[in-house]
Amino acid sequence: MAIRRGRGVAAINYPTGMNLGGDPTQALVHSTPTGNFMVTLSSVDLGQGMKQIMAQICAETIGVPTDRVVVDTADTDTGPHCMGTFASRGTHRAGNAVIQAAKEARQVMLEVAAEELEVNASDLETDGQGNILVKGAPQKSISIFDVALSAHFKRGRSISGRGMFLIPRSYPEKETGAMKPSTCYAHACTVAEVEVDDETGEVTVLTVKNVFEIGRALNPKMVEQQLVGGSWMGISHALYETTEPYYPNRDHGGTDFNQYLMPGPGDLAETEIIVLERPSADGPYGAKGPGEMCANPQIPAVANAVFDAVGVRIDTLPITPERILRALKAQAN
Amino acid sequence: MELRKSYFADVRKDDLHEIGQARPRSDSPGHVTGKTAFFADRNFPGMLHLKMVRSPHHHARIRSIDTSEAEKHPGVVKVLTAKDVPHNVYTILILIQVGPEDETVLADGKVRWRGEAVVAVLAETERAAQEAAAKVKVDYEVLPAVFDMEEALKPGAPIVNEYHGQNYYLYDSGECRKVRFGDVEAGFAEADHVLEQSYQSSPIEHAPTETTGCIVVPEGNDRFTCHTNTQAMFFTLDNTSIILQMPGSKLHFVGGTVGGGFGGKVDVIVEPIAILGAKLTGRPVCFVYSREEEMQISSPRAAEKVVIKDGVMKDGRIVARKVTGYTDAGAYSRHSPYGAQKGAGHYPGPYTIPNVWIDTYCVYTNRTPSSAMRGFGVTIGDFALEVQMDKLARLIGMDPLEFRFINAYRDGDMKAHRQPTEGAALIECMQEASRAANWPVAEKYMAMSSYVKGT
Amino acid sequence: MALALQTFATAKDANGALKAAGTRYLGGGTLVVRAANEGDVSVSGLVRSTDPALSAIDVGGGKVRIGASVTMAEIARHPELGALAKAARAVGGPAIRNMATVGGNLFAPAPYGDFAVALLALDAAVGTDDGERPIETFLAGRGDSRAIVTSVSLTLPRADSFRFLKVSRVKPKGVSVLSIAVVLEQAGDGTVSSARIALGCMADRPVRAKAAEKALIGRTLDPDGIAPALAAAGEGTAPITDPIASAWYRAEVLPVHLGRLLLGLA
Amino acid sequence: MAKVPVQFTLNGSEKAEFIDSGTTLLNALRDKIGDTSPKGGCHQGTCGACSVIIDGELRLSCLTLAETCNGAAITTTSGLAEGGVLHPLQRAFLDAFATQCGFCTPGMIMAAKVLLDHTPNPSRDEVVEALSGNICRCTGYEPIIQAVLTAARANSQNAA
Repeated sequence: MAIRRGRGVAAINYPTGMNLGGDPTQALVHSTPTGNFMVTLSSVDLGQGMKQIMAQICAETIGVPTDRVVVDTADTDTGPHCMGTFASRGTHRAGNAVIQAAKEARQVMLEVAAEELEVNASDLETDGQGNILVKGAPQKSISIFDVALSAHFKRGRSISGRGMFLIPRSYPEKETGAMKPSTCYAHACTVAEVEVDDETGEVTVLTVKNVFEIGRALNPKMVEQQLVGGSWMGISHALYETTEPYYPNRDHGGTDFNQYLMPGPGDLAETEIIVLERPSADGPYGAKGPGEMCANPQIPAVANAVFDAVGVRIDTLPITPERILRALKAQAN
Repeated sequence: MELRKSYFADVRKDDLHEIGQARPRSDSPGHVTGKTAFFADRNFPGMLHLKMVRSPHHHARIRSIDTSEAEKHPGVVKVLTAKDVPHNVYTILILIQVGPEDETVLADGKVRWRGEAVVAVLAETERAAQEAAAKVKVDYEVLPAVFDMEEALKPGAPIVNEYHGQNYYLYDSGECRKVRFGDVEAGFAEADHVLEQSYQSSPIEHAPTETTGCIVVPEGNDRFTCHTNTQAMFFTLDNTSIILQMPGSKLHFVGGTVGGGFGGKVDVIVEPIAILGAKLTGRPVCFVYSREEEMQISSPRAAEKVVIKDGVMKDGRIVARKVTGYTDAGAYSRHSPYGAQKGAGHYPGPYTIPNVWIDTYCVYTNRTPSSAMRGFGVTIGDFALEVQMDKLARLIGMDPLEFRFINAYRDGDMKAHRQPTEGAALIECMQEASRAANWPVAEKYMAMSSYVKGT
Repeated sequence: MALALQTFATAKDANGALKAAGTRYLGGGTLVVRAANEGDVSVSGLVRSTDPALSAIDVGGGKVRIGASVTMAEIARHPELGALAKAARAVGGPAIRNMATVGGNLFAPAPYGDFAVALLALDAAVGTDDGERPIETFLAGRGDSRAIVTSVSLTLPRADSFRFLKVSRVKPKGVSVLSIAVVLEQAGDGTVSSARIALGCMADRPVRAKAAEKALIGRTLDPDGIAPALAAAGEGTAPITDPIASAWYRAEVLPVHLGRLLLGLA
Repeated sequence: MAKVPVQFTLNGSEKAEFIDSGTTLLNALRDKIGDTSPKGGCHQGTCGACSVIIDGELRLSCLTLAETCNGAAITTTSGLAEGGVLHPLQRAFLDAFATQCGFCTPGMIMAAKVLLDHTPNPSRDEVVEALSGNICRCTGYEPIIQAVLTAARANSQNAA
């Protein structure tokens, strides 16, 4: 019996948003009479935390703390159109729509504040704490609470805005394939270290070191959630998962969580996550979509590490103990 | 997790108030107290349960369907077949002109995969619906089926789906989406080594802990509220409107609290038939996939085959790359023609290669239709590309990480699909990985930058 | 027919009710309720018994009688059943172990039924109202059995004579690639004087590796000594193919894992 | 359809209902009693989302018939917070960002609570074992394990 160790590397990029664009998302933003802000969308939070991120984006743009923003989403009677939550598009597309809507609302807010303070709107700034200040004369200020009250009951202004974000659809040229698949790309490089039992073909992933470049970590803890969970799923794809274990044979497809294999809490690799931020030109505060690409580089990194350990290439996913054992036996012969 | 702020600091503003802050998630308190309301956490008086009678065959003609015993079963309120669906065509990508309309909501005359929906039973209880479903009699004439993509593409293979007339999707560019850049054959001729390798994957399930489903409530005013865990509200609403030939103004979709999606809840499968059931019975209807259905009936990530042929120089430069990708769509298109063509835009990976040839095919077989999943069109391609990169590096006796630096794309490099590279950061990711993993590379690679070509 | 549960104070009365068509006995629910949830409409009546004897564990004289309703968790934490704890803990996760019963495990189709593999190696006797039968006989005919299993009885092994191994893909709770239970007696010189080996997943139900048992007699537990037994380990088996592993793989790794278990490496 | 009475305490309050015989505890809790904190992720006993505590033991409510719970004391995640104050485990899950979609969370918290009730200072391996019957598809488990370990530390500090 021998436990053999190996390591492998992989580097990838991933497009943000629907391939070839053409996937719009809209947002509406308005203030309540007391200066809280509602973001209205029809985008879907799948658990990745879209509602929280949209609140932070709106708050940053308006210039208020996040807890003064409420996101009302995924109701087709109230929310304007969104293509949907997929293709790493949620943060990028909806985020841009929210920024546009919030900017419009902010402009009205500043205009009302300017009337109250008897200055030009262009001379005003927000402090991020809920106040509007005159640039260079911060003692002259008004709270957003008071501005919203004034807008509603005194000046008859709607502090609101509309946002729409659309990457125009690109149509591939038939013969050359010239096209614009995406406007921005996230990046990653993963190094995986594995142990392979050369008598059983069993693989243990010891460590994965993942470096992700995601444009901007809008909320670092939530980015970490995605990246840690994605890294786990990548390893899972590499070694465990399929609905058709004997593909293309259709038999023996798993129908429950006992048969559909995924790493359990006792199978976790020591996982290191490092994040770089190169803001994208058209991302909301530079953000790209991190949710999908984070599960990709582990797969080839693990495959390459298995080769490094035992000298056999498994070019078919998943890299099961059976495939490794068959390859080892073929190699021995 | 560590944020390495030293990279790209010159192009990033870090003085923001809310962005970049690890604010607590607003939804977590609901999650930890069990108060978050998922679609199924609603209960409506008189709610009916919908169970689907599914094909036991991979490919068969339906000679007849007899629902009479099922309709008489105690507790059964309605039994639906193809003739009950106003526009019995699954229209998923028609709104963005991708199409095609190659699938029915309930099988009409034929089934093309094991598990295809044939008859919907609506009953007072799940048990009654299950019992009645067992009493539906469908007379099938079993037809030859094909499961292997290579077999499916051979002349004389059983035709999976008559809509297409052949077992592949026909793009405007022909049988595949093509990218042609430079002269790939000249590249192979010039190369010191040529390596052609084939990679394969099997279908993968999203396996969200919450299965796909919806609850539809008739509002009494000709409107229907559909509580759903779809990933795309209007996508679903608009498709339902077409299928049911019903103005979209009659439909109200509520969702956005989803127990995991990963791409698996993009197909518009459960909502149209559940709304039809609610319309025809006047009762609330619940249609939620069982775990077995989620695992074997809901669309998986497609199996893919990727063939990569590379020409590489001894000094590490890849001078030609030819990729042929096959996406196993199963019996119907759903999102697969889109996914296969997304692959064409992704190859040859984040590397600058002067001569590239890409063909991506969307192939039909008699299996569960595949569709979108996290990394759609790219995940399996990246597996193939990055294993191939490892093989190439070893072939020329070069460190695999250094080999990638030599070929990594940088700002301004022209990609095969003729877009200049912008915002590249692959090199910096590899530099940081080199440090984090204690995998040293030559100093010249650590000195490289995505910003400017040439160091 | 809707599902209905009938509860009886004695196993005898429950046995009577089980004679009706479409009935099944409800133990911990992990098999029967699951089947009903999954749409198995062939069962419309569930029968159970609250007979205290079914939940009793009686230890004495080196023997134990375990009521059929005793759960895996109860066995795993019982101070006098330490020898069986590892096998009991091999079943499911914590919640399943609080529900899954000894009686139910005897009926669990492969890849389930790891505890029954242990019971087979331990030569347990399976009790019904009709008396006791050797577990091997019981397992061979378990599909035809209508009588409620009331107990299993066995001689408790010395801790060092009983070894158990479950191999799974997912840790710590995955279903079996295979499971192996071994009861060994060694003579003073270290040679094996008796051996009983049971295997899980090497057929649709637990089976003995009789050829391997025979090949161990008189041998020492070292790589050379066990080699003939490993070579014979697969004799008479028909491993299952399922989503976890193929029959080929199970057959290939059986000798590897049996070897590790015998050499104390597992 | 035969109705049978069931009576038990749920999070300390008495519940009595007439239900259809054969109804699972999961369905009884969700559809009859209105406690939707246990989730139906599989109805097979393979995901753990429906986990509840019955008389101090972790059980799967999807495989438990409600009528077998007469007289039992049942705890669900919806009953953990007292007077609006989160249970230490709930607090730890929040602080550790251990929830994403949240569907597995109530079941995870039940499994963790039973562990800490019996083993106030668990090792990592004990936490892993305690959570092993509960599937999470989002987090990769590590944040959940960390949350449980953190809650245990908070417990032992409070006790000290």
